[in-house]
Amino acid sequence: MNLTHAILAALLYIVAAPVLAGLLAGVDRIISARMQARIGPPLLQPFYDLFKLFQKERIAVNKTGHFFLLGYLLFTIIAGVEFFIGGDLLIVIFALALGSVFFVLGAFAAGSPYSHIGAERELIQLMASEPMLILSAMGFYVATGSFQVHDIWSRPDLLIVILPGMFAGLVYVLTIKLRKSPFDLATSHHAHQEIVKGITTEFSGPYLAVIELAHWYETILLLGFLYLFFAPWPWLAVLALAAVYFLEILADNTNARLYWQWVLRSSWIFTAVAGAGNLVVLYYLSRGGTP
Amino acid sequence: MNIVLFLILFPLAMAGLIALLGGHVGLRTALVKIGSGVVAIGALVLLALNLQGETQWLRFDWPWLQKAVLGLDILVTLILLVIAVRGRQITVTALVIAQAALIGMTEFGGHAHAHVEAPLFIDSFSMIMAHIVGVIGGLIVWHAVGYMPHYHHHHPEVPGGQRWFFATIYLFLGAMYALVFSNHLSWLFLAWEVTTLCSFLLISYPRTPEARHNAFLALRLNMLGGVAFAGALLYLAKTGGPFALSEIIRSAPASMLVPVLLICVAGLTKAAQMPFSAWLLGAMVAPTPVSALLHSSTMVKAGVYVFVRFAPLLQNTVMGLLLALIGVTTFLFASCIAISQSNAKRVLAYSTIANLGLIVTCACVGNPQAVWAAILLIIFHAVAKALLFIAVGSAEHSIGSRDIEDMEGLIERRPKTALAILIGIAGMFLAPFGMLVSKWAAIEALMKSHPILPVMVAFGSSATLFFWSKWMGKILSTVKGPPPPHGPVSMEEKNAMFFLSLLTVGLCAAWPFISSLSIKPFLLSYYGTAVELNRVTIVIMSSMLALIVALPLSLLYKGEKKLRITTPYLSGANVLERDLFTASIGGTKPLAIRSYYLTEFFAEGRLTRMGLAATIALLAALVMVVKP
Amino acid sequence: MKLFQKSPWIIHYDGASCNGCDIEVLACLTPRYDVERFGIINTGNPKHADILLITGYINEQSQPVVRTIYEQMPEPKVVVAIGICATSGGIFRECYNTKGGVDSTIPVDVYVPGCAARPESIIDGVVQALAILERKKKEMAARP
Amino acid sequence: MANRTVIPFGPQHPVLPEPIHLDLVIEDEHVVEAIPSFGFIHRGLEKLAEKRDFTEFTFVAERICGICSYIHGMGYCQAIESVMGLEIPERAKWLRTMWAELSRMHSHMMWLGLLGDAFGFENLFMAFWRVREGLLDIIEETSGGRVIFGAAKVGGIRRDVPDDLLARIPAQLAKIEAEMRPITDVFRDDFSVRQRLCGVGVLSQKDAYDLGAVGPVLRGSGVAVDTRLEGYAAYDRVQVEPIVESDGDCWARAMVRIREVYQSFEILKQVLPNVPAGPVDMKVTGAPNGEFFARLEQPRGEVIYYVKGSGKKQLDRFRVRTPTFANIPPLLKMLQGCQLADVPVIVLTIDPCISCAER
Repeated sequence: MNLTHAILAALLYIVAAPVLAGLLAGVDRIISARMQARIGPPLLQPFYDLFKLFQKERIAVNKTGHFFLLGYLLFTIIAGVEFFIGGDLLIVIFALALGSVFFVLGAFAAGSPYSHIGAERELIQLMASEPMLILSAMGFYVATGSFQVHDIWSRPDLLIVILPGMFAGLVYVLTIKLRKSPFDLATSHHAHQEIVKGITTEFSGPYLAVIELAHWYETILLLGFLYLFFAPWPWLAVLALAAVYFLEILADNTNARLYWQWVLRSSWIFTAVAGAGNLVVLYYLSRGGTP
Repeated sequence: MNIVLFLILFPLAMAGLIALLGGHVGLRTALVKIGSGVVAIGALVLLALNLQGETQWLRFDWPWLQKAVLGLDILVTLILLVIAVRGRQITVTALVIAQAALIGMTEFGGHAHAHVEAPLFIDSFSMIMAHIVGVIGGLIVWHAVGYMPHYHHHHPEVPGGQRWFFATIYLFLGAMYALVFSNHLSWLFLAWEVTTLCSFLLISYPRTPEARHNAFLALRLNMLGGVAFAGALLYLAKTGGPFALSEIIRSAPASMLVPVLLICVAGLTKAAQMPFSAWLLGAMVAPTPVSALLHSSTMVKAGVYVFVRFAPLLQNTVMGLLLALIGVTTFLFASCIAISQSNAKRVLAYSTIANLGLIVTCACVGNPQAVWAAILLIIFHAVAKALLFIAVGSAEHSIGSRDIEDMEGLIERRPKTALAILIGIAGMFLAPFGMLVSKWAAIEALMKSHPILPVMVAFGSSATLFFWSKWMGKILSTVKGPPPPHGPVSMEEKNAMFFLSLLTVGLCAAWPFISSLSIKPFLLSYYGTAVELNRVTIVIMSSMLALIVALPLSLLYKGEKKLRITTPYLSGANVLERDLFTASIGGTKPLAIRSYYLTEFFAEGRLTRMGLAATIALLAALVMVVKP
Repeated sequence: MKLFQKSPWIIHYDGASCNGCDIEVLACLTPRYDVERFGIINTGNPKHADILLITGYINEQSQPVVRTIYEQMPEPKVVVAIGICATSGGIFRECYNTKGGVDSTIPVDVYVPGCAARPESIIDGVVQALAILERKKKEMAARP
Repeated sequence: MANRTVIPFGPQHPVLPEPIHLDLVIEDEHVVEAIPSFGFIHRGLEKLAEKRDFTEFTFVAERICGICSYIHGMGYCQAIESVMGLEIPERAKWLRTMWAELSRMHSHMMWLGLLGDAFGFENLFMAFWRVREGLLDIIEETSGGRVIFGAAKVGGIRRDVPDDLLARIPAQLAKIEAEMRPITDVFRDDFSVRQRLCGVGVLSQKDAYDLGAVGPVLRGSGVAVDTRLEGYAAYDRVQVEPIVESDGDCWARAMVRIREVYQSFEILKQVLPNVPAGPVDMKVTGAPNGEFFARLEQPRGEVIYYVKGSGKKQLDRFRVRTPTFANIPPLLKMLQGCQLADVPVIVLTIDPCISCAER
């Protein structure tokens, strides 16, 4: 990928990702509402919410907390840009983690109990989801011999065929990342939660909007991860992503929120079985069955 | 190449000088300070003299030299024996005697003693190690000058012995230099034993029963390694194998299985790998500079040094894979256990054990990229860990506790110390700082070996994410108003923190240069190939670093004037002061916010037992695989 | 675009009511009334909310809580007093510990009658609040 | 050394529709200590009885709580009627029974929805409240109010229900029951729901008894006590069996309430066809003189009304012992050693009606 292409891809991601994710959030809310026998909000509701939040008064607990949110947004965007210009998958994952750590630090800095508990839970979720993300990069490496998104992208064969475990694992972890039940520990899009709004409790108005925006960028990036499994067949990819997203909404609507122990244990076990299992099988297959 | 000799001998001379003249406080302080400067500058001069990192050999025509080394060996063994007997330590005594017997059989067993033409040498890897020892060690000594008076002020029960303390530290540094420059295995072994002895003396410095116990624990475990090392020497002598490091590395892996394994086991003990990791945790009883020294630039680094040296022999062998599994198991378990710790120094200790595990893993995988990652890990870990220990020591003095929970809001109480800790922590796990760069390289490199290794690294590094982040969060969060800090931070402590912070940040900007200037020549000389860096990655990493450094500037943005500061959300139960809320049964209650330690999920005892069992099983497997 | 009219987020607090209005407020969220059609979300957190719905009158103990919640909401914000108790104290007006309606403690913008207030009238009250929210937004922007 | 977090939980908290406050002491997410605090919605309405005419006070009694409003009104009236020795008409008794059961059903369904919400199952909340609206329609048609019926009256009921309306109700109820089945099955079978409820907040039979638990909390711990067996109103002529679960955990308490909803359907099937013709109220003259305890089964458990009059239009003393109040000590027992995530769930499983408890 040459420089012009890279810059174009980066710009496209920066501009198009929030639009796409906002629409997706709108569809999400409508489908959720329909599942609950409601009409639901208009499709553009997430945008109304976002722009409204930007117009609200700026209030904060202290002068430093929101500075970290800027880091959250910036590094999530950087992770996405690195991904969509075809860069190193591991760097993408680390940049994404860096962004999340900034978010968590912002919540810690507020020094308020609910945001603190939310931050701790967010860290648990990070710990639960991180191995699977790294493992998926490893899976791509074993399958294609490269960590570069560009190389993986341009492979002619369908990766889902040899990496089904990785795909399943990523879908599992996506539930955590999208903050869907049963894994919406740290914060939730719904109102009633034992820790109020958790990690976002102390952030309001424009700061909350920044968090939402960063979350949108993150969503598109994660969907990009899943896209890689179907890269040669774009239509199948779109179909599969739609199915996955629908599945997430369905899970959100048919599950209670679980305990952190359960979230951590299950996602590590799932990662170890589906992800690592897939990896080891591939490893032995590639060596012609001889250990 | 006299600079090499100077580097080894100067600290030894300083040790002698301080031991002789150290009774006078002013004189001693001056001596120690000058010494630390010379040590650090000496290492830098070495760089200036040998910028290309060519391998150079030092030959000596003095026949008595080998006998002198043997004499010193006997002396060290005798001292150890006296310590063991006086301490009524049966195991240690037995180990010392066993080691003496092995050495005796090597030297006097009538074997044709292998002649080593160049007992000392220098290549780009020893230069990197020398810098770590010199610059970081020097800074730690400088810090100790300011720290030790505080330490004695806070611990009046500890008898003053600063004279011997500083002498031992210089002896330690000298031994470390000797270790990284030795080509002759007997010389290396001598230096090895001196570091063991010095670590014992330093750990037992507080003279408390606990310190004594932990010091003997360290001695016991390290003597185990010493015996293994001596066994390797005997084996080599009996089989007529080479005694020169350079020759061993170039020989066929199959012929060297036994001695390499034995020395690697010695390396495991020194690098505090499971199942030998207990001593490093016990070593915390010593004053902070000792911990900083043991954890960053000396001792544990001596352990991983031999692994990196032997990397070509371990590459693609079952032995290498098993040793790598020990390393990665240690990494995973130590990282998980660290989550349950609230004592800052224990967190640091477990993190050291974990990171050394990662280094061992990379070295044992042994392909060029893995070794590249291992060396980067050694560098970044040394800097960041030294900074963390020093900063935590300072924080301990100003808040009177080494518990992480007591560091709440340190950013307001001691902004500079807090910043130093934050930089150190960021250096340990955050992109784009050093350790993360190395971890990234490590995962790429380990993928070329068995996939179970990087998988375990992935799990372990997510655990590190948890405990480092919550620590950072604790420092940043302010719940109560800041209580006044007590005790000033000395000039020397501030200097050391400042320079190490600068180094931590600077090294992440400079790592591509370090890689091409120092590590690449080393890999070329070992493997004939080297690692090529992806330019885009470097650009992205550098821009991330620039952003992190620049982000605080956003605080200057003047639109923030419209910000209304309000109270935190306390379910509406707020009272005017921010840390109080309206409580049940009348009155108010202070808020308390504590981090999660997940002590049931990541129970220290259970995980330690599991780690021990796994690593002991792996060791047993190693013995099965490597039959003499 | 009048964004505040399209995305009003509410928070509900029970000053000292009999529960009747509270469950009717919650009923507004549920399928039959489905206020999310208008973008209304119950946030449960004063820092995220635009509209404060208070049911019940104010007594000694709830007064500081109501004040805190109101103070913690970012501008522009609107208060809707739901039910007759919130308006004037209603049937409990003569109780010994009453402070009166919600307006005894914080400024109220919309009064919703009823005992208990029906979901339809609650929604109507919120809709009236939207215009006020929009006006306050303009005032806020006009302020230096 | 323990790392203990001390935080306020409530009064304003999204999972609590009503203000209650807990000083929570937690370690990681284990609840070490939970100290409750009340009084945020104390109105002192018992004192109001001294200022109001005793017939007029029925309206106040109905507003002790907006959820169990009807039973409060009915209980108060029953107490006054007993003091004054009034025997109310049969039709009024049967209609009272009908409303009492409708009120129990709407309360339980509301509660089931809220519980679903407390453990983060929003869909369940919506589903229960959607079905509950059908019930509220019946209530509105028969009494005129949705949550506060305004139907109680000393000496009978305030307004009669037309017979054709009564005849229509069974069909409506059958529809609601059919809609409820699949939703309650979720409670019974769903994996994540059972994870959150089974074994959580266990209250042993002995503790439940010793600490004076009432209602579904008591029955969920295996004690068969139901005040409806006392036979007030028309309960002496319908089949009522106490519904008992033995586990004593949150799931058992939820099951008790679910089964009670179905039981109420059965009771209504017995009540509706049997409502006799006749007047629905009687003229009340004079004023209460004397004192009386009335015991009724509220959705939340046994409620006790005490009235004392001395021949004046105003009562001397009025007192309610509400079930929530009785269930607080068991609640504290249940909260010991639970998880932070369980706090709202456990608090909800006593079905706290703070308005009742604080009056």
